Amino acid sequence: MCEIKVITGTSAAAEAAKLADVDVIAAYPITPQTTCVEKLAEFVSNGELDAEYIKVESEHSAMSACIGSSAAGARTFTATSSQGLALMHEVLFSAAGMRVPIVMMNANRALSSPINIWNDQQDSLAERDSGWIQIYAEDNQEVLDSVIQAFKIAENENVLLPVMVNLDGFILTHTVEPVTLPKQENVLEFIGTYEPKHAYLDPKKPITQGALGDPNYYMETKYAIEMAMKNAEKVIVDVHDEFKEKFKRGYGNGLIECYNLEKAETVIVAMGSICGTIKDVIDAKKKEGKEIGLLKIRCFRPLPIEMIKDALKNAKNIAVLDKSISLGMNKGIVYVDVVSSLKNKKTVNYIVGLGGRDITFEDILEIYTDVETSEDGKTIWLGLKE
Amino acid sequence: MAGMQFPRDELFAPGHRGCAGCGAAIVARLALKAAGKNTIAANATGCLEVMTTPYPETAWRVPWIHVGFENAAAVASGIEGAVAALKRKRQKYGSEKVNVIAFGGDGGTADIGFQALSGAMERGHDMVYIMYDNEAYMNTGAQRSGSTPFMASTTTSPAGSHIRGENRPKKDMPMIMAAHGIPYIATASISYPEDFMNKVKKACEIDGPAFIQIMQPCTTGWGYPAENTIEIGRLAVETGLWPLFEIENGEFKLNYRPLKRKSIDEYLKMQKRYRHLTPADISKIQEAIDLKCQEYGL
Amino acid sequence: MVNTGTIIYEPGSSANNKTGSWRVFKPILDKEKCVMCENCYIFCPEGCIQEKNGKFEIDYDYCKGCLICERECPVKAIKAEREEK
Amino acid sequence: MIEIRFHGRGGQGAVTAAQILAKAAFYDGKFCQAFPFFGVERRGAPVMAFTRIDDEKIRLRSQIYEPNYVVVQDPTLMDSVDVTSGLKKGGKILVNTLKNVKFEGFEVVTIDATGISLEVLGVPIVNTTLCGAFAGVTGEVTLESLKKAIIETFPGKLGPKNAEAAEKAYNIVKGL
Repeated sequence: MCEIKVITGTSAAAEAAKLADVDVIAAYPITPQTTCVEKLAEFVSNGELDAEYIKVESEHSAMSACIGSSAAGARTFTATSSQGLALMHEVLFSAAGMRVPIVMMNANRALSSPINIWNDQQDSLAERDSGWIQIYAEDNQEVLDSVIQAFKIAENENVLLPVMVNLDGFILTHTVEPVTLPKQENVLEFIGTYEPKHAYLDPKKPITQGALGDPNYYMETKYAIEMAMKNAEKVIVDVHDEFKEKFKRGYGNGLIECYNLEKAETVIVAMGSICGTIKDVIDAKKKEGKEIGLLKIRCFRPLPIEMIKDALKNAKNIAVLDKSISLGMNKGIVYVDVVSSLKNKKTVNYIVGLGGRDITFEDILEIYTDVETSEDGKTIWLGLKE
Repeated sequence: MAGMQFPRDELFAPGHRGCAGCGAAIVARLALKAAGKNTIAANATGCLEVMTTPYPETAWRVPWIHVGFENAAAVASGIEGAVAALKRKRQKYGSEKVNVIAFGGDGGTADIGFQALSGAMERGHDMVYIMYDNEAYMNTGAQRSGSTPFMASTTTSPAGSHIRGENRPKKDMPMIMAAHGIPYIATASISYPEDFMNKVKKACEIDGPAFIQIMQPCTTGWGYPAENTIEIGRLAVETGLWPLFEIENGEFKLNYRPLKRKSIDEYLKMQKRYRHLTPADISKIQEAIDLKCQEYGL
Repeated sequence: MVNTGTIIYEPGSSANNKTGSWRVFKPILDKEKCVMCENCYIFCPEGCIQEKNGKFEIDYDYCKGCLICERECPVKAIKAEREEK
Repeated sequence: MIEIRFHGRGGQGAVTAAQILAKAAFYDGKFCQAFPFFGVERRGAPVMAFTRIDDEKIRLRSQIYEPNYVVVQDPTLMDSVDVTSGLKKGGKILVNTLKNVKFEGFEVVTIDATGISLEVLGVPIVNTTLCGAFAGVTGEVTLESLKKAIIETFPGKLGPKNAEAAEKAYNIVKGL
């Protein structure tokens, strides 16, 4: 039987890495990710997880060590947040380019300055072009399930890209709630073992990884990642289906989740934990006889543009919530990406929750009302103080 | 050296794009001869990396990886961890010891890679870190590094009418590594291949981290004709500028003592980077060497 | 298309790149004079001086003509000649 | 949905108390959520922690502004913190104090949790004791589940000891 534990989001990520029987962990603590790496240290220390735990001196080295480890054929996990992810920036691109299937938990947190430990999604969205697959979780169960799925997605031969599983800092990382933990044998049966065929630093079969790619080859390497991203779209759906079949839980189709979109003309597009509050608002309005909807983007990279277009085909008023801001453009990053593919739709961008500003039930109600009368293309910083 | 039969295995292939007379190529070739084929190499960005692996060509006949400029030690940490885990958990990598060797230039080691190096050494990974020291950023045209010696002219410490080239002494990496309490530290020179190769072998055999800093003259960056690469390296040792020693479990041991230390004049005069020096400058450098040699008992 | 991850699977494939064309001066080894001290062998940055049938030979496919071998030969068994092509 | 707010000082275990209540509710077959006030408070500073309990899966992710219950771990907090802020009409406040405390419009229950903790645990750490009192006063979680949650939270002998303190407080407020 499965076990249900009341645990935090960071614990859920750590439990998932343990269930996946990772071989190597290289990580550096940072708020609000810390409890994840502490939990993993506890697992290794107690002998519950047989892994090499490299306690690196920075996030840059964490990711560098993960690349070395994954390139050598080990199933590799790390976790970070905000400034730490930013410090990794350079090597995130290396990991994707070298096609090492690292799985990383990222606790979404605002970036300095001013220094701020609270939640928004600027950190991971700023890394959207790095070649990492990005999944955003709504609750702690989804964190656990996504990390498990991430290994299977990353290690798929047609993908071979690193995966970042994002959860909102504090809102999920520090909140306990019931999480169902599957049995390890079932998880390992689901993921399979990692037998790298493309890369393995074996002295018996010496290969060179991380070569210089001159102008004759560089573009092709980037195109290959784009093709892998395309493949990932299908693989993510397949892995999600298989997971759902085996563990009886699912999140939309794995890429997006449509909540009451069929009859709704007014729709919010959002990612992460705020989707929970939005669903509560939708249900409350339904009781009053009003149909509104949510399009939850679970997978931001690859971004399933066609699915999003199709899901929003009936929508008339589209509010895109962003816990990020592309400064100098006055638009959130999700908005820019989603809207670039929508034609003849009224879209309004709501910048919300930056640096941990709380988003309440009433805030969401207000957005649903506001978007119906707001003009197309407007950006509204919700609750901005004078 | 007579009678020495150097191993004939070539794990570093010809055809690489190093300059004619390249010292870095000699470092890599000798290191691999000493370490043997059961070796994984991690290389920092730099001359050695660029010249040996322009896709789809590689000069390496051992598994080799490059990720970035500042992280060879961290990448090697990950590899060492992976080999340990995979040996233990998944019966991979066989029963023989796998040597993990990181190569970094002076920039990738003493400057931008310093933090990752310090972390890797302090954590006690079983790896060998080889710093091939050509005393400036040679891959990008000779900009000064923390390892650039006093008064050397580089493109970012040019000798001008106000400043006499690099105004700070060379960073003392072996002593910094010694302060990490690692089991093995050594200096070496490409002009003393037997000494260097013995040190690489010893470093591979020792459990835990080992650090070798090998002086590697650079024909392009130092400004001398290619055929002088070995001669200049030899002079650095014969003058006491670059003493050969090892620190094994805290025990300092000098490996080579010239019968009579040569004066630094000839060494300096052979290189363009020092051509601005006046006799007064040269005496200053000589004084600094004499002081240092006193410390080392040379 | 490039290999996934730009990985090079052929060890030592740089040997496909014949660097002998870089040469201006050509070292000529007098095998009679050679005392097999191994100096030229071990100092060659290209590893292009190899022992064959008990004697060293220079592989001109790769020799870049740096002349370290000439300089380091204790018995002057190696002479430099202008490359004429 | 039931929402509970804990007021304590950094280091007094308010967050643990909120989590224990959540776990207890879970053992009662309910859904739960517990989280700290997202801040950087250090030992001694006033802190808050929250618990949500519901019969259905809890999806709401905002902080708690209008709790049904408030638990005050340290009476000295009431000088500087408005502990009734947002408390729902008719809501209950459980205060650890020897004094008679009154708040207009709210039901106040006082208990000498410090005394009970000192007696049973030998230290003035009141979070589990107050959880017991909370169960007794509100009936939102059962004593059985609460004890289970406490024993699971504290390793070794500390578990049963804390469960005992909780039970004692439970019985006192129940008048047993």
